[in-house]
This record gives sequence, C-alpha cells and structure tokens, in this order.
Amino acid sequence: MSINLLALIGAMLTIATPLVWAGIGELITERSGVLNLSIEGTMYLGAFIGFLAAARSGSPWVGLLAAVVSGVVAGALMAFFVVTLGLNQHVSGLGLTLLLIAICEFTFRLLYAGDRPTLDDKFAVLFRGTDVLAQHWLTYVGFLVLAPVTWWVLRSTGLGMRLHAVGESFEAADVAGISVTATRYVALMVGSALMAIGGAFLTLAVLGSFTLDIVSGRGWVCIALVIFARWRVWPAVLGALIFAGMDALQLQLAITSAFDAVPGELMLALPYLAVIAALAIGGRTVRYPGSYLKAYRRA
Amino acid sequence: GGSTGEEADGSEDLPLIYGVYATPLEEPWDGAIHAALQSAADDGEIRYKHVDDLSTSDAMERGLRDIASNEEPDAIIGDAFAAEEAVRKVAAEFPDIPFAFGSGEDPVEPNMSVFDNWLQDPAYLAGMLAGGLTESDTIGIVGAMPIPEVNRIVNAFVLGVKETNPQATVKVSFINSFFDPAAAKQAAQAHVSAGADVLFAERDGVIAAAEEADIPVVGMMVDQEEEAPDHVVTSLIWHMRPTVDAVIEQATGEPQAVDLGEFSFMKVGGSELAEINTDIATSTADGVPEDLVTKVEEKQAAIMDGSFTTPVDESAPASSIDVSKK
Amino acid sequence: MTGGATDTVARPLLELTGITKRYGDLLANDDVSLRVAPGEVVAMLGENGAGKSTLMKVVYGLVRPDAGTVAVDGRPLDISSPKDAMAAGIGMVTQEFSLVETMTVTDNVALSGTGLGRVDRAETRRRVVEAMERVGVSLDPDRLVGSLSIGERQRVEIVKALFHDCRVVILDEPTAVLTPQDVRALFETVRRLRTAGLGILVVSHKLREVAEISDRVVVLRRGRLVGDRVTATVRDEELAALMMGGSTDEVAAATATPAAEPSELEAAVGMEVPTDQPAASATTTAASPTPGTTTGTTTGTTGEPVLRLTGLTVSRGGRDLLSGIDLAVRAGEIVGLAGVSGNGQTELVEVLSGTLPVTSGTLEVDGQDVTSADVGRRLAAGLGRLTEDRRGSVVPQMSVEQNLVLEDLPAYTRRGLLDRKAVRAHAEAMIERFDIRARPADAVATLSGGNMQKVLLARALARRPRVLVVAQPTRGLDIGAYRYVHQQLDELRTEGAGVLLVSEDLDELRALSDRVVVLFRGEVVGEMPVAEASPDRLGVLMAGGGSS
Amino acid sequence: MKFVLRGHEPRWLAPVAVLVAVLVTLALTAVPIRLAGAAPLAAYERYLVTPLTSTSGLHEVLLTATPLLFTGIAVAIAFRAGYWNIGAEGQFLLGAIGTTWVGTTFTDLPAPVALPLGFLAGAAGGLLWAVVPAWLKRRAGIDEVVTTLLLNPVALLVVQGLLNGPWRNSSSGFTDSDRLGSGFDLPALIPDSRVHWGFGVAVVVIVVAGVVLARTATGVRIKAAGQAPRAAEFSGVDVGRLQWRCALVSGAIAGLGGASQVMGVQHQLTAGISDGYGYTGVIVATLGGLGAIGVVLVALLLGDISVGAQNVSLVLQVPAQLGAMFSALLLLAVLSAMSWRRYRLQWRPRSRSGGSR
Ligand SMILES: Nc1ncnc2c1ncn2[C@@H]1O[C@H](COP(=O)(O)OP(=O)(O)OP(=O)(O)O)[C@@H](O)[C@H]1O
Ligand SMILES: Nc1ncnc2c1ncn2[C@@H]1O[C@H](COP(=O)(O)OP(=O)(O)OP(=O)(O)O)[C@@H](O)[C@H]1O
Ligand SMILES: [Mg+2]
Ligand SMILES: [Mg+2]
Repeated sequence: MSINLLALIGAMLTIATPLVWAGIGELITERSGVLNLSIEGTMYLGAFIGFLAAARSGSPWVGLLAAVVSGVVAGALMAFFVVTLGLNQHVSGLGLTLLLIAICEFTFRLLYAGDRPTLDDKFAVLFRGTDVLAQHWLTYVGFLVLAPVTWWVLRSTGLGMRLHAVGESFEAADVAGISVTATRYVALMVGSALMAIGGAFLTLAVLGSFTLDIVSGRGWVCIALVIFARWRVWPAVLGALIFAGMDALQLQLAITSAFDAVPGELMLALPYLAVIAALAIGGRTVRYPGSYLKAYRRA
Repeated sequence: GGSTGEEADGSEDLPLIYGVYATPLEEPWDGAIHAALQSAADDGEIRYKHVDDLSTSDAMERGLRDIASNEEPDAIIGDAFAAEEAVRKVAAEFPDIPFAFGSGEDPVEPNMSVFDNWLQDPAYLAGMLAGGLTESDTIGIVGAMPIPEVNRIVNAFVLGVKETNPQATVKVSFINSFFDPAAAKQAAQAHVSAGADVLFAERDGVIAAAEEADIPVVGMMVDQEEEAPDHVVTSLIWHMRPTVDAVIEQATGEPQAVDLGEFSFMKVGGSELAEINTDIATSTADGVPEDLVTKVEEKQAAIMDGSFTTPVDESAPASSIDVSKK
Repeated sequence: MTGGATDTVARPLLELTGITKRYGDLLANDDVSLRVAPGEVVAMLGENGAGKSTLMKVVYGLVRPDAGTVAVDGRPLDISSPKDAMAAGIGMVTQEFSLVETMTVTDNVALSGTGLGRVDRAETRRRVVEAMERVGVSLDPDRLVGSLSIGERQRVEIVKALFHDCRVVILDEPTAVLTPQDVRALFETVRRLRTAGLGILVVSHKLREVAEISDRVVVLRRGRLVGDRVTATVRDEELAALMMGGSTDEVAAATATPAAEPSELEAAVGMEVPTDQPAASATTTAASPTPGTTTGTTTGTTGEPVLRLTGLTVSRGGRDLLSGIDLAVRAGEIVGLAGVSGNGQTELVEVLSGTLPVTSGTLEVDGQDVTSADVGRRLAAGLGRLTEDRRGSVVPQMSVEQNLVLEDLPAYTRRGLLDRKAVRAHAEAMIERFDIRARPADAVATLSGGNMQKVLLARALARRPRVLVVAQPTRGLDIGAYRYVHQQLDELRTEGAGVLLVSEDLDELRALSDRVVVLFRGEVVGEMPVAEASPDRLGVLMAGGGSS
Repeated sequence: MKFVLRGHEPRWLAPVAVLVAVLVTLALTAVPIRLAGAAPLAAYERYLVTPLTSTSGLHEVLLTATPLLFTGIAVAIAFRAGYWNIGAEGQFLLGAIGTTWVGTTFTDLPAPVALPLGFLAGAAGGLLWAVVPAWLKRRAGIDEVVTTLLLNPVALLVVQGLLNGPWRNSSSGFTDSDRLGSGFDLPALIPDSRVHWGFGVAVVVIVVAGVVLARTATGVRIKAAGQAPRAAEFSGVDVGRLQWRCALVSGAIAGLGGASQVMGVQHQLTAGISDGYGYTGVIVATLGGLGAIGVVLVALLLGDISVGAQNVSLVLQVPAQLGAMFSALLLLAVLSAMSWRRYRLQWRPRSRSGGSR
C-alpha cells in the first residue's frame, strides 16, 4: 500500500474548499440565530448562476460576481421569510432549497435541453505541478483570508459583537439599540453570498461545467460541520479538513488493491463517520445560540 | 417545447412515441435515448413526447398507466432499471402498445421488448488506445457504480488495454452516483496521484482532471472532444437511433417481444468510437502514434465484419487490475 | 394634568401625551399623559398588569404606541427603536433582563455604544470600570453574565443604562431583585443623578422605596393614569386605594388580616416593620432547633421535623457550593433563610427541588430519606416547591390548566387518557381559590408575573405538601398579590405544614418566619428566633461577620 | 408598514389565507409555465384539480402520501419532544433494508405471518438507525442534528453496498435486490387501486400518535419536555429519557415507512426507494404544526401536488422541475399566508397627533 501523502493533502484542501466557504457562510447566519437550511439550494444557485454568467460572458470573474449577487438575493429571500415574516426556519430553508434547485434545473433545461455544456474559460490552478500547492485561488483565499478575517471580525469587532448579541438574545440586542432585523438580514445576505461562492467554486474552478445535482449534499455537510464546530470558525475549518481528508483518503484507498476486500461504500462513508466520531470523542453538550430558530418581533 | 396537448399540426398520422425516463434527461444514458427519439422526430418519422425524472417505481407505474390509457401512444420507450416490475405490469395491461425499455431482464410476450447500451466494442477499442498511450503503464477509470451496464464497458476496456499493453495496470473507482462530477474529478485526481497517465471518463468530471494533469482522457456517450481538444483522445458513443427505428417499426406494425440489444452493437451502427483525436497535446503524449491508430482501425474492421466479437463480462471489476492476469 | 399634580414642572424634560397602546382587545395604556422635569424623580405605582412596563417601553421605543407622542425637551420625537431613544438621551433598565449571557460584563455594558469596526477591549474595559465606580457598583468586568446571580445581573443592567450620558433614566422595577445594600447604593446613584439635573422615572411595587426616593408619584390602573401626587404629602392608604380602585377604607379593610393586627397593612406593603414584631409570628423558640422540642406559636403547634438536612454538601467543579448544612423545619413553622444572593440559597433550593444532586449528607422529607430520590418521589414524600425561577418552573406555551396538573398527571389519567373534564375542573377551582386572572386555556406566557406566581403557588399547594420550599415568593408582585401570597403561607403553617422561606427581602422574612437561619458562603452562620433577628444583626451575619 | 398581533383570529382567515397562497403561487408560476411553452390555466387545473376529481387520481394521491405520513409523524413526534431528528431519511432506508432482509430470506412465509414480520423488521431497522444518535445524545449530550443528518448518506451507502454486494439481483445482476416472497405483498386497501395496506397502517399509527400526543399524560410530558425542558425537569419529567424514547419511536415509525414502501410498492429494494421522503417528512411535520391532523393534511397536499405535477409534465410536455417549483412555491406561500393569521398588516400607526405644547 502506498499512499501519496502530499497528494492526499492537496486533494483534502480542494475538497474542503467549498465546505469552508459555504460552512463559514452558514456559521455567520447561524451566529445571528438563523439556521439556514437553504444552504444546499443557495450553493446550487451559486454554482448554476456562476456557470451561466461565465458561459455567457466568457469570463469566470463575471460568473463569480453573478454568483455572489445570486447568493445575496437568496439570503435576502430567506431573511424575508424568517425575519420579516417570522416563519419557521426549518420549513423556510428546506422550501427555499427545493425552490432554488427547481428554478436552476428548470432554467438549465430550457437553455440547454439535455446538453452537457462546458465553459471556455475557468479559473486556473496556481502552482500547477506541485502536489499540495496546486490549488485554485479561491482555496487560498478561503483558508488564508476568509477564515482568519471571519474569526477576527466575529471576535474583535463591533459587527461581531452585534451578531453575537442578536444570536444569543435578540431582546438584549434590541434594548441595546441594535436592529435585530438589519443584523439578521446582513448576516443572511453575506452568509448566503459565501455559500454561493462555495457552489460557484465547483463550476467555475473545479469543473468548468454544470450538471444536475452538482452540490450533492455538501450543503448538509456544512450544516453538520457548523454545529460540530459549535459556531466557531477554526473548529469549522478543522471539521471541513477532517471530512475532506477522509474523503481524499478513501479515494486513494479505493484504488489500492490492499483494500479490495473493503466495500467501496464503507470507504465512501468514512468522511461522515469521521465527523460523528470526532464529535463523539471531542464533543459534549452543545449550547445552541439563545435565539436559535426563533423569530423576533417587538410588541 | 410544450403544448396544451390538444393541437393538431398535420403530423397526426405519424406514430406517437412516448419517452419515459426514470432520471432527468441530463443523465447521459437517458439523454442518449432522448437524443435518438428527438432526431427521429426531427426527421419527420414520428411524433415524440416525453416525461422524465420518474424516479420511483410508483411514479413510473402511474406515469405509464396514465400515458397508455390517455395519450394513445403508438409505442413507449424508456428505462426500467429501477422499476422492472412496474413496467412489466403496465405493459401486460396494454398488450396492444409496444413497450421497449432499457432493462437487464428478458423480453415478455406479447409487447415488452428490452434494449440496453452495449458499448463493449468501442470500449475495447478505447482500451487499446489507452494501453498504447500510457507511459506509466497505469490507467484510471472513474465509473458511476458497479452495475452490469458499466461493468461490461470497464471489463471490455481492460481487455483492450491488455491487447496493446500487457504490462499495464488499470485502476477502477466508483463514485456511487450518476451525477456528482466534483467527486468524479477528485477520484480521477486520486488516480493521477497513484500514477495513472491516461484516464477513462465513464462519468462527467474526469475530463477536467485530465486537463489539469495534462494527460489523455477517453470520453463517454457523446463525442466530448470539444470539452478539452488537447486531451480528449476519443469517446465511446451510443447511438440509440437503430433501436428507435426498430421500435418505430413495431409502432406502425405489430407489437413484439424482442431483445433489441443487438441494435446497440457497433456492427449495426448502435455504437461507435468517436474519430480518434490525433491532435492531442499532453505532457505524456503529443498526438497518437500512427501504428496505434492503425491497430485500432484494424480491430474496428474486424468487429464490423464479425471476425472479432468483444467478450461480454458483467462482473464487478476489482479496484486495481493487473491486465496480464485478465 | 390629573389632579394633585405639582406645578413645579416648569419645563418638562420628558413629556408623554395621550399614549395609547392596545394588545388585541386589551387596552394596556389608555391616553396616558405624564411629565418629568429635570432633577425630578417620578415613581410609578400600579398593580401587576396595570401597564407600567408597557408605558416605559413606549418611551424607550420598544413598543410602538397606537396613539400619543413622546417629547424630550419640548421636541416631539419619533421614537421607533431604542436607538432613537438613546440618541434622544433616554436610558432604561427593563424589567426583564436584557443581557447576553454568553458575553462578559464589559461587553454587555458597552454593547449599545459599539460601532461596526474594531473594538478596543482594553479601553472599553477601562471605561466600564469607571462607569461602575461612578454608579457605585462593584463587579468583575470580565465575568460572563451567565455566571452572575440575579442581583448581580440587575446591577449590570443599571450600569448599562447609565453607561452613556443620558438625560432621562427609566428604571422598571430596578429593586425587585436587589439586596438592601444594593438598593441603598442604587438610591445613592439616583440622588446623584437627580442633583445632576436628570429626569428619572422609576417603577416600583414598594411603597417604602417610593417614599424614600421619589419627588412625585403617579399611579396607573388598568392602563389609565389615575393619580399624580407629591410624595411628601401623600398617604400610603391613598396610594393603595388608587392602585386597587377602591376607597381608602375599603382597601384598609381588605388588606387587614383575620387577626387584624394593626401593622399588617404596613407589613404587607413592605413598609417599616417594627422590630418588636407582634405576637403573630413571635415564636419564643429556644435557639436550639432540637427535634421534638415543641414550641408554641400563636398559629399552631410546632411538631415533628418535616424537612431535615444533615451535613448536606454540594460541590461542583471541586468547589463547595453548600457545605455541611444542618437544618430542620418542623411542622407548623416557617423557617426563614437569609443571605446575600450568591451565598448558596439558589443551590439549596435546587438541591431540595431535586434538580441539583447532593454530594454528601442526607435529606429527609417527612421522615423519608429522599437524598437521591427523583422529583416524582420527592413530591410523593410531601415536598412542595416554589422557586424564584418562575420561567423555569412553567411551560410558557402550555395552558394554565396543563401547567397546573403537570406535576400530578397520573391523578388525572383515566383509562390511559387524560381526563380533560377533571383537569378543567381542577383549573377552575384553582383559579377561583387563588384568584388567578386568567382562563384555564390561556397560555401561561400571556399571564402577568403575578398571575404566573399564583399558578405556581396553586400547583404547589394543591398537593397539600408536608413541607413547602419557597424562594422569593413575592418578587415583583404588587401589594395585593404580595399580601395574598403571605396569607397563603401563613395558612399553610396554620394547617401544620412546614415552610422553608428563602428571601432576600428581610422585611418579608421577619414578617413571616418563626426562626431565621443565615447562610454565608454555603454555610449556616447563624440561627435565631425571629424576635432576635434584627436587621442589624442579620446584616452583620449576612456580610460574614458571624463566621469564624 | 408593520405587523400587528391580532386580538383574535376570525374564522374565515385560515381558508382565505390558503386561498390567497394558492392564488399567489399560481400567479408566480405563470411565468415559467409560459416560458416552457404551455398554457398556465391548463397547467393549474392539472396541478390541483385533476388528481382530486377522478377516483384513480385520488387513489394515487393517497398512495403518494403514504410514505410522507410515516416520515411526517415520525419527525413530528421527535420534534415535539425537542429531539431534532433530521434522520428520518436514513431510518426509512434502514426500515426498507430490514423488511427486504426478512422478505428475501423467508420467501415462503404466508401473508398473515409475513406482513407483520415485514413491518416488524422495518420498525427494527429504523429503530436501529435511530439508536446511535439517540444514545450519543443521552449519554454524552452529543448533538443529534449533526449525527442524524450525517447518518442519512451513510444509510444510503449501506443500501448501495448491499445492492452492489450481497443483495445484487440474482437474475439480472442489476443493483436491486431480488423480489420479496409473495407473502410480503401488501394487499390493496381499496379494491382495484394501488392504495395498499401501508396507508392503513400509517393511519393507525397517526391516530395512535395523535391520541397519545393530545390526550394522554405522556403527550403533556412530551410537549413540556420539548417546549421548556428545564421546567419539565423541575416538574419531575425525565426529559432525557423521554427524548430517548421519542427518538426511538420516531426511528421505528420512519422504518415502518420503509417497510410499507418495500412491501406495498416496490416489492424489492432499490437505491432509489426513498425519494427524499425523510427530508420531506421534516416539511410535513413542521408545516403540519407537529400535530397528527396537520401531518395528514400536509402529506395529502404534497401527495396531490406531486401527482398533479407528474400529470402536468406528462400532458403539457413541460419540464418535470416545474412541479418541484410549484410545490416549493406553494409551500412557502402557504407558510407566509399562515403568518398572516397571527399578525395583521398595518400601514403606520394611526395618529401620532398631540404634538408639543
Ligand atoms: N406583548 C404583549 N402582547 C399582549 N399583551 C401584552 C403584551 N405585553 C403586555 N401585555 C399586556 O398588557 C398589560 C400591561 O402589561 P405591563 O407589562 O405593562 O404591566 P405592568 O404594569 O408592567 O405589570 P407588572 O407590575 O406585572 O410588571 C398586561 O395585561 C399584559 O398582559
Ligand atoms: N407572549 C405574551 N403575550 C401576552 N403578554 C405577554 C407575553 N409575554 C409577556 N407578556 C406580558 O408582559 C408583562 C411582563 O410579564 P412578566 O411575566 O415578564 O413579568 P414578571 O417580571 O414576571 O412579573 P410582574 O409583571 O408580575 O411584575 C406581563 O404583563 C405579561 O402579561
Ligand atoms: Mg412591568
Ligand atoms: Mg413585573
């Protein structure tokens, strides 16, 4: 058995990238007390709109911009449902996921009628030829900029304090003159934009094409990772790396003859089991944000 | 395009063929059936309607019964893989309508015909190409899941590799999904890091990996050369049209219960190997050696004239195959 | 202005005009107009649910009125959020805590002033410490608010409200959970603010506090402003009458006890309680609580111990929250437990309630050892509980009737199904008997705190407990409810049950108890008959002066 | 503009709210229907009316609603107790596995033995899959959302692993299992229809669950545990144990759903046996207000839409995704309209007159 460790790390970083972007997006929205189950649909939307705009314009940058805008719109929509109307967060999120995926697939069908379109130009890999460093710039930005900046903002800025206050106790935030509505809108719009980038990473950087079911449950994994991380940035990144590392490992083991006797499905299950195991070993009672799942409305 | 289902446009006398698909049309397998039916409709031979994404057997059964009783189809074509029993049940209820379904089981009198994609011939030829192109003697295949349709393609490909390169090793991985190109790409990259320098893209996503690794790759279902002109060396193509033509014959004549599988064979034009892209420019291969092309062409001729029959092996392939032991 | 108003209000700092607020069919504020002058302290009285908090929230932008205006300095404001209120120089301490438990004291205090950018934590901390000194509060600025006691949290609230420069300060029942020392400190601050020319509006149920701190007192009844008096000249009976809506005489009669002790009204309304407490509760018990020693009281005969703690110790994280508590409550007596909040009372109640496990020692209820029994067995043994954490004792979204039977469900089950008729009948009986202002099907969440407390009292007493553990039973209650709760506890004693009364309200303790026990740092540091429990002596003990 | 709490809810409000929601959905979907080249009116009729106006259409609605009834009530029970079981999907799949195992092992059993055994095995499968997260939650306080959610894909992998490996179809070699013994075929509940006894079992389960939740001491305890765990604990409810039990019951019921789908519809195990029924169960339960009647209504509504959507895409030749779009929009619209029941819209507070003097 020969596992190429460097290649494993490289694959891990790539696989973890959409989880980091979308996971941090989810983390931000959950910090404001909103469980955003529209993540799967928002990632899908970002992947599709990003692809569409890039295909039409010929530039992945335009695609990325369009994906961000689509994410902001999806976040605003989610905010309208759960903040303005105060609807149940579970149903709103799941409903929005269903809706966004249906809209994307419907549009894809109308525009491409069963074709398998590809982009002329996608984001290239930096440092091609190396095992670990051959990554897309979105990977670098995700790990080296997005994660630390989010961590810093949540920890050391007024914005982070506001988010914390709204997520823990919106009554307290309101009394302190912080607009619960505005904070949650912003959190959802920013968070959803990050989710859309996570989705667009798949089409604009990894694949250069779009197919149905492109997100394949990565959004749900992010939900689990955020709770796993107890709403903290670095543990969420760590969770993404554990998940991705196990995924990369199983990909290598799957083609290693020594592991022929192990059913492939067991290896495919490794990432999920690893996160559960990590939680079982390291985790204890989770305290949810105080205003989690709750809608706020003044009398 | 849709309609209210009522209008007449002078094509009333053409037979109505209904396509009924378990997966969305975007899935290449059902996409190939759809493309063939669409081309027959474009040729003015049939009227064509379709419904897709009937993913559960109860949706399939409901759809079929609805179509058979209300839409007056002259034949129904679709895939029955996840709903064999439902399809056979409805077929039995409407013996006057020909049913032709992609299926792993046998035809049923009087009206249930079956077909399948039999791509072992182009797969064998593609394997020969891959065997000739590899320098590391390692080839990677990424497939959906180890089902017979896929297995026989993979196994034929492996035999083809053996013919041109008996020292080679073929590694096979499955992503357990018809979609998820990102996972397919990651699997392909795992092959590359394990030394593969030629890939076979049974699923979408692999070509992107080949392009990044700058190595040759074989496409699937349709000619995928345009996706990466420097890297896609050829593609396995399934032509459903001969099968469709056979069903049209039943639609205008009498329903039958036959195995239409032969219509997917290369001999009758049911499948082919896309024109070999001799202009590939990769880190390992710049163009395709002429003698290799000749070898493949000779083999193709042998298949066409019946002097060579690609063996069909539907057993699940191992993850790493030493072709000399095959 | 309403009759009796002073004309000292030359140029009002805060002026409310015609404030009206409806909740569905309920008129919470009905055309209320009110002025507060600079350097004036206005107290607001009113029964539970009279609409005081609603009015305060209107001023602070937490509630939007249906009609009316708020003006500061003569300029009408469009206050649609607390942010606007703060900008207009209004600060408020809400009745419910508005704190983020997972944040530090510093962050909570500074929260409202922070912008979006980087927070200079050291600088903020320094300013918060400074503000605490200014307000006369000492707290560790780095502690998480979640780890603070209720009284400490109230102090944080006060610092928070006064952290920014404001011209009008609104305090909604600020003293309800404060210890006497803290109340004194708060009043010092209020006086200083008054001197500095601020306008202060303070809601309270305690007439004595009103008398002590305010210049003017206004009374709200059923949403309407029914009285506006100069504090110095108003009689307590008059205020009580305004609040309750009867004439002065009626009120006096209604609040008198069956025994008609002269000072009962005053005791009930929390006014001066003479140290020489009249016979009512004057047990001349020997200081030693030896079991079996029968001591006479005027209300019953003290009997066998119904609650006995022996060497009770509770530790968490290696720290003793309670250590070696020996305590007995006998049938027919009320034992008062005094202590500054944070010295183990809460834990003691939790241990007795069955929500905190015992580390060592034993716990007996009516002779049965229930040291490690679950809640159900404790209830069966004859324990009743009424804790200070009302919201942790009721299920707010459930109806009054379901909450009333929650601890006694098997008794209302017939052939596997809940006997809804019996549940309803029980609820109606309790509503009648305890004068709960609600219908059986109302969600408890919609009840005022006073009524919620009555529901809990009804639930605890309906089971006819042998011993009742009560904590802060009258916190935040209006005079009527306060009086009512005391009467119920007194009756319980008469019927021969034992009561362990935990309260930070020394007047309440001394008015009700036969004996007083003082807790300091998790240990019993003093025990005496109530006659010997002078405020001074208790104060010394509570401050640790009795421990060696 | 702002929302104001209603004093009381007029009787006409709920039906009107639903009606408005339907109208809004219709208006919103007109655009994509036109884009797909169909006539909106014809589409609307087929979405909502056609399935309900023929007996066979009604039967299909009941059939389609059956798995949602199981997963919906399963999720509702767990959610009520404050146990966030997002894992009905996996539990459903394991139920299907359990049933398939007995159905392909004891192929000769007669129906009276086979059917109860099949359901039992399904419940056991679902329960088994619910045990791990419930146990982790109870013993170590590990969050059930993460564990139940992540076990869903694992359950699908178990199904695929069985179908790719030991349970591969022995005649076709395809990745679906052998057919169950014929004793395991659930008979039709309504003659000449596809509505099978699984529907009957679902109704029985829901009625029992409804009575327990609404009419028994246990129901009150579950509600208390879910809404105010601390208060419930204070009142002597062992919240941990109650949640543990509800989690297991929830899993077992979801597993029954799998059993019903295998024995009533598919008669074999396939990887696509669950069309996301477990996830849809979350919608059914929450939209149904976590109550038995609500679950039934929502499951029937979704059944109606999904039968109607298939009909639309078939008759009008529009992409199948239109159906998904329609049901998602309707879901969100109904939900929004329901919030209107509790609040009314007010344009500015009436008068803020008075002014300063
Ligand atoms: N958000 C709300 N929705 C409906 N009714 C409310 C709401 N808030 C308060 N009320 C009702 O308005 C009335 C006035 O409540 P408010 O809190 O102002 O009373 P209060 O005078 O402060 O009483 P307390 O002394 O108990 O604090 C009560 O009857 C209460 O039930
Ligand atoms: N959801 C609600 N619906 C209606 N009224 C409410 C609601 N929540 C709170 N209230 C009202 O708000 C007011 C504040 O009540 P709360 O129970 O918080 O007071 P408290 O501090 O517990 O005690 P008290 O009000 O008796 O001094 C009450 O009058 C209550 O009726
Ligand atoms: Mg109040
Ligand atoms: Mg109060």
